[in-house]
Amino acid sequence: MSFAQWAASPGPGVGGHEGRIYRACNIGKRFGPVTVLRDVDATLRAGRVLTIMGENGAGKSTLFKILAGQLRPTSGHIELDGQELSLGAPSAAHAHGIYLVPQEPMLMPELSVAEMMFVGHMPTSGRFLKRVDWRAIRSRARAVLDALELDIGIDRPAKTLSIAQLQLVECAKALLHECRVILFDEPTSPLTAHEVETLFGIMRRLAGDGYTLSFISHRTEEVMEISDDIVVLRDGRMVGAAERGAFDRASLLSLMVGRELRTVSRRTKSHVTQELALSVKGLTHEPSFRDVDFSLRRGEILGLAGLIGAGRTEIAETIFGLRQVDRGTVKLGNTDITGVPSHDLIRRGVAYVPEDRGRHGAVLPMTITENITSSRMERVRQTAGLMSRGHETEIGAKAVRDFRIRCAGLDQTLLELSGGNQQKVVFAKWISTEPRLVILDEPTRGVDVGAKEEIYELIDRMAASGTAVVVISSESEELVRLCDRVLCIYEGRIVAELAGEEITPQSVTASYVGGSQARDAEFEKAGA
Amino acid sequence: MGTKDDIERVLRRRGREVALVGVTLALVVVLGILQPRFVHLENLRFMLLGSVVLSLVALGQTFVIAMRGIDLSVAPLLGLSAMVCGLLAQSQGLPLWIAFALSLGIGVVLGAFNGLLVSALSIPPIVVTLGTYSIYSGFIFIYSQGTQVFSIPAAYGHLGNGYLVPWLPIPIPVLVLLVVLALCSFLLGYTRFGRALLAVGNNDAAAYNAGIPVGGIRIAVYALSGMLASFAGLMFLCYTGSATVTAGTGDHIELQSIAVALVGGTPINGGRGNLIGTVLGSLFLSVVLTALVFLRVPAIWYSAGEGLMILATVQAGLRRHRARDAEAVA
Amino acid sequence: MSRPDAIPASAVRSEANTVKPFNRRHFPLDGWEMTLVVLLVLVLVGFSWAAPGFYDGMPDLLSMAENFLPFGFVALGLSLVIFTGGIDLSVSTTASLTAVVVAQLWHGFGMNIWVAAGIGLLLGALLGAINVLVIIRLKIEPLIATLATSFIYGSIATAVAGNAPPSGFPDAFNALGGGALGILPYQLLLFVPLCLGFWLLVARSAYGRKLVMVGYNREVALYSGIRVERILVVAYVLSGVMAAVAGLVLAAYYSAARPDMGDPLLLATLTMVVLGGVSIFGGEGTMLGVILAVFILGFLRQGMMIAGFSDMVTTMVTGAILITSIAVKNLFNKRGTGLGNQLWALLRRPEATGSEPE
Amino acid sequence: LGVAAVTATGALAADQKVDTSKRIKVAMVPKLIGLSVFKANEQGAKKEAKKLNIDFLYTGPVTASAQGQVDVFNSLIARKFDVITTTANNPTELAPALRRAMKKGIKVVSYDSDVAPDARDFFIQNTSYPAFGKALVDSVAKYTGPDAKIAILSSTKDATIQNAWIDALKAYMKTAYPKMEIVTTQYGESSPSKSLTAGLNIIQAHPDVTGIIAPDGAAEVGAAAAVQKLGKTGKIFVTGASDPDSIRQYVKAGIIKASPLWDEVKEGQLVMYVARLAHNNALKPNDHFEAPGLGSFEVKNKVIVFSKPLVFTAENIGKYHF
Ligand SMILES: Nc1ncnc2c1ncn2[C@@H]1O[C@H](COP(=O)(O)OP(=O)(O)OP(=O)(O)O)[C@@H](O)[C@H]1O
Ligand SMILES: Nc1ncnc2c1ncn2[C@@H]1O[C@H](COP(=O)(O)OP(=O)(O)OP(=O)(O)O)[C@@H](O)[C@H]1O
Ligand SMILES: [Mg+2]
Ligand SMILES: [Mg+2]
Repeated sequence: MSFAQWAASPGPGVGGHEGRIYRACNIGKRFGPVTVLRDVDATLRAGRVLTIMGENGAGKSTLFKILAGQLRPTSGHIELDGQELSLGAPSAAHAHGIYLVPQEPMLMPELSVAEMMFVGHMPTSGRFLKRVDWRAIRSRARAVLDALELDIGIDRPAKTLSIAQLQLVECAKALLHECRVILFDEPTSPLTAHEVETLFGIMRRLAGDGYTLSFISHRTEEVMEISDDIVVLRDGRMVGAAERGAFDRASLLSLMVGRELRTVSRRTKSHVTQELALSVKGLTHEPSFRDVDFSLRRGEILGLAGLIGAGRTEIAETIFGLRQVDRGTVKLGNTDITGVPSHDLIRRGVAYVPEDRGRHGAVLPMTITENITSSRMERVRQTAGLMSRGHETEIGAKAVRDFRIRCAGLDQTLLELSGGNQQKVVFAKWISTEPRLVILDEPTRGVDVGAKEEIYELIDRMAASGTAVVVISSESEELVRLCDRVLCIYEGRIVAELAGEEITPQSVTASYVGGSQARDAEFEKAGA
Repeated sequence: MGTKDDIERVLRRRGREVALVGVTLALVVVLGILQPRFVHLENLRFMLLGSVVLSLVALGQTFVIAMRGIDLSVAPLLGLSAMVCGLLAQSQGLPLWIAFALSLGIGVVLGAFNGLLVSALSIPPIVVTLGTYSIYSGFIFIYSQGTQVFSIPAAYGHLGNGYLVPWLPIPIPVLVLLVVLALCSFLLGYTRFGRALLAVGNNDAAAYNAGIPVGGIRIAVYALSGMLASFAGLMFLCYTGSATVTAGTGDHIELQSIAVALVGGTPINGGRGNLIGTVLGSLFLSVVLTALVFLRVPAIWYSAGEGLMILATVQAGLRRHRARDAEAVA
Repeated sequence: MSRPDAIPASAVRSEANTVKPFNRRHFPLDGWEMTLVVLLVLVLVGFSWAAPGFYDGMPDLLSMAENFLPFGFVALGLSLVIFTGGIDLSVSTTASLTAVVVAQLWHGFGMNIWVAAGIGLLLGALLGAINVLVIIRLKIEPLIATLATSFIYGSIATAVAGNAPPSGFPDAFNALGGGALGILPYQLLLFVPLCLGFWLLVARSAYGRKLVMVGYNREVALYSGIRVERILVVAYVLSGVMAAVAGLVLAAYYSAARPDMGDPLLLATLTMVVLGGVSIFGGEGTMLGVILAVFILGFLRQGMMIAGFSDMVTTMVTGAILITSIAVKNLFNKRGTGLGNQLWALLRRPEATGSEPE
Repeated sequence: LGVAAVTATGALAADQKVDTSKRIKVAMVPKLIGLSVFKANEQGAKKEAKKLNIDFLYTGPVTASAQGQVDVFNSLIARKFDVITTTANNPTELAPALRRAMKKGIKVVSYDSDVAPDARDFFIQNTSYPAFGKALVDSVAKYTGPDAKIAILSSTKDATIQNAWIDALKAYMKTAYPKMEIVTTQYGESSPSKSLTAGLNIIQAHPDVTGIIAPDGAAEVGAAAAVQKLGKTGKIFVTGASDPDSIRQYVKAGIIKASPLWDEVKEGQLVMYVARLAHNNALKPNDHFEAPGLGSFEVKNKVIVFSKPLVFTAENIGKYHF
């Protein structure tokens, strides 16, 4: 019984999923001298969703990788239905019906979407010559994507997908296989509220069908919504494990970070000045966006809201000189910077924190310090063309302190850091150039609450010091928390502008969902 | 839906092949007008024949490159197999079918050794095959003791030059190539192994996580490449009727096979493989080189011609490919 | 269980670590370079002891370097290109073409040999520039681009050389290849400062850092405002110039110029760069490692030949050493998670196997 | 007067028995190891070395590169060989290394392909260039007729010895067969496959060619194989410079009617004999000597011509095996 059949069947309750209990028993994991998990005990039950929570670097992904056979525990073991399991490779986990949706989507650039979904598990047909059954692959892929309401062509090369689309395809993959235990590692980070709802709908149906599910997320609302059980990790230890009812938002957060937290709320002070920082007129880059007009003052924080694929990243990249301008102008203060390349913009005080840290943000095999100084090496003191090592280390150390990057040393590579800490390095890399204009693309993607709050405060402080900030975010709460003004982008156009008290999670979501409803209506009209 | 759409789809998906066939034909026609002898059946046949050995090697190379590897050791493998089979045939009259098995065996074993080094010790393929290039070249010397093959039994010559049946004017090596191409195409397009190797070429970590036995696939692909190179060595022996210690290495067939695979539309970063393109690419190369002779271009410029051809076709292919990606997004 | 203060432990921890020496790309004594130093000592001591004739006094040992330093010049330039994740297959024909052009300028046009040599260096830069132009403008992979240009340069070299390529340069020029100042061969006197220059360039200059960054991840470099194309241009042009230097030194060494003179350079230098620890995928590695590898492989070859091994065995052993050394390196790579890595960690920190300290 | 002097000393040398009391180390360095012709030299040299109390070493590079040969020379110098004999990949590149050897008191004898004259003590020339050029032309002219169109398939563009032969054959052709025409010159780079392709291309592109002169081992075989493949046996005739084993089947098939070379085995013997004499300082730049079993030889300006061309034909090829 595969998901494709399930998706094609009229409804839930097809059965065939005898209950599965998957247990991590006293798991410990060490990477060299670093211990990342100690005595973790977690039980995943059939029909229930177990959520793992924890700060960045708490060891959540490591636990999942152990459960999925990608890593071997240093101590402890895992059990499936009371039987001890020894998983030598992911394929062994698959054989036992265990599947992991990874935190970072695994890109197979040259494959088509349909093929990517079946990698490693191609259905075959034929009696003597077992040949790959392309027809089955296409139809089943189509069915699953339809069930997830994903509008992605199955023949598109994977390299043309955005990161959010990839993440959704990764989730869809899980559903194709005959797996009873599915582990979702932060699937919702790149998703919008609407897509999260779709995914949760699917997860609920799966749970209803008796699947055993587990889930990682930093977003407490989501966690409270979907989980049946919750396990909280801190520094590799279990600090809490109970049914959802035993927690509330505040207690979860304090467990995770080990301290009380202010609740996220609308910011109170605005630092907007009269001085114009950025003005964009009629900016167009076909086919991503058209005729974008907006301006930004020093000290102002401007949000860009929108669905995935709305073109916000493209707008940011175009302003930052990474993409061609088809039409329109961009002015920084009073100087025209249309088409000025990024290295020049950096010198003029523009910074862009990209959304995909692995692909664009940081060089993972390089050290923390090297990454931090890479945004402007000129700021490292140089004598006769040689960079001062001492000064560079100073810059790195200061950034590590300021941004509370959790690391064992400045010459650790980013490969050895958790996702959230990597994001902090990327952030530090750009903010430490002390820019006049910052564009932040999903600045808190995969960042835990504690660090999130720190980043918000930092953004606030930047604005207070007169920096103009553009924040692209798919989390409406984040925009509400941060922004003086929010522009809603729909299919490459600004469709709404919200300011001050108008900015509420509801209004932000409504503005771009409204856009999509308008489109649906158009389609209906055209169809009729 | 309609035939027009079908044609469009074929053009889009098989653009590289269509383009290669197009330029090859165009070249043949132009040369045929300038020099009627160029299009004589005889000459066409020899241009085909002349590309068989390179095609076989390049097919193996295509698999390896599609898996995001590279195999430099194909040249000494070709030489080794030609030398071993040739010397045994020359001195002992080794039956052809044993030579056949022997050449495949040599290739599989030594190719798999490459794969083992790549997968088990995680050494980059270019480093492994650079090393085994030297080592396998040494084997040729050790085996041959510096002698060379100058005559082969008639059966070998027939395999390299003859015809299967009198009424079919296609030489046996060309038929052999077609059969190998068909097998390879099936392997790449319609077997789990083929798709898995492409997955490894796209992203080996992801492939591993998806349950693919990456190490095993690697070993198998290098074994396959070794086998094809080694088989090409036997065909080389049968076709030229001779073998010296520098067969393969002296002709830099490792570089040529890479060039031809890339000309055929397989990207150097792997993830895709175009086998028909590879064969057409080596045919194109053969036609270009022959055309240079017919155009009375001095011999020293042949390799420049080869270089320009590579640049031109790879460049043209890139354009097409980018256009296709853009189309897929829209 | 929560600590009263709000300062995360991580901040404190990282502060304590800022004093740690930051030496990854400078002089990584704990890394691969140390292994190479040991290997070099082994080679020198081993052959001096086992192969009579290998050590015949310091002058002889030093002059032995003349036989392989041309590879060293190429290796310096080629490493830059490999650091960017590219490759330059045209180094051999670039060297040959430079040599024959310089020889013809001197022989055919009666130009002063040193002026001609200067033009040769410019030619090397030009050929490198053509390579990088093909790579950047036509967007062709370095492997295939330089393969193609190497064919083209080779043809031109053969054409320029003609039927009887010039030979018998003035002695002053020949000294560049075979002469010595006291016991120090001119080749070595040229090589050492170049090594220093390239080492500083990669390890200490902003350019070097950008080079490594481009090699590891070009997209990130682009998004960090690095002018990737400039970095590439410099790398390929320097590679061309160094190949030209090698061509000149070879011409001086042989006192002759020939269109196939550079042929042996490519595979051997590639081996040196890789053995030096530079990753063929770009980014990783140090110049120091490459320099050490030049001497290791150079002396190894000379030593084996003197010990009476044939060229064939020497070549095979070189291949085997390349594979084994990289295998060993991978097994014990600090960043790997392989078996060797775990063994290594165990050996270095036996206490880590015990119970968790807290 | 000069002639008389030469004969006098020559007679003296011939009378003297070679002093073989001291065991010496002699190396033979071919262009590359792994070619039959050089193996044939080795065969003869080995035999002769035993007689002359010589510690014999056959060693060379794996590919035909000057760099490889120089590495070998350097190691031989370090190992204190007494005599180095070599056939050079090219005349100029090897010279500095050999001069270094001579400075250290090592005698250098080149054979087959010469190095620069000041970089060796003696050179054993296979045959005289004009004689070989004549033999090549005559080997085809008899079958193609005096007004034939001829193609040349050589090894590389700058191969010294091949170029010398080609010059010689052109000169001879001009006088003996003025109507003969050379329509194209191609290069097979001493590679069997490239030579074959080049051979096929010549025949396809130049249908009027009736003779191919291929003065290189691989080239001659390639050209003959091309003729056979295209079914032009009896219409196109091939000659060149190849060892009898390699061309035997084509001689039998009638594609090669005559093909000049020299006796490589005997040449190897002579190389050792000269090496011994050179080490004993028993040979002057202009001299005359008798080598037992090989005949008597003239030394002219340090050059010894080994023999007249030996032309293999269907009749005599059965006698030669190398
Ligand atoms: N391969 C590795 N080698 C060394 N250390 C590692 C490795 N992988 C992870 N770590 C370390 O283990 C710790 C836990 O990492 P993990 O990825 O499990 O965190 P996480 O809870 O998923 O965090 P995030 O929310 O940021 O994704 C981190 O401190 C990280 O630096
Ligand atoms: N590699 C690509 N090449 C061409 N077009 C692309 C590519 N990736 C995305 N697009 C298109 O560009 C548009 C904008 O995509 P993108 O996902 O960057 O928008 P976004 O608003 O930044 O979304 P996100 O919420 O992920 O930040 C979409 O129409 C998308 O299909
Ligand atoms: Mg994680
Ligand atoms: Mg985006």
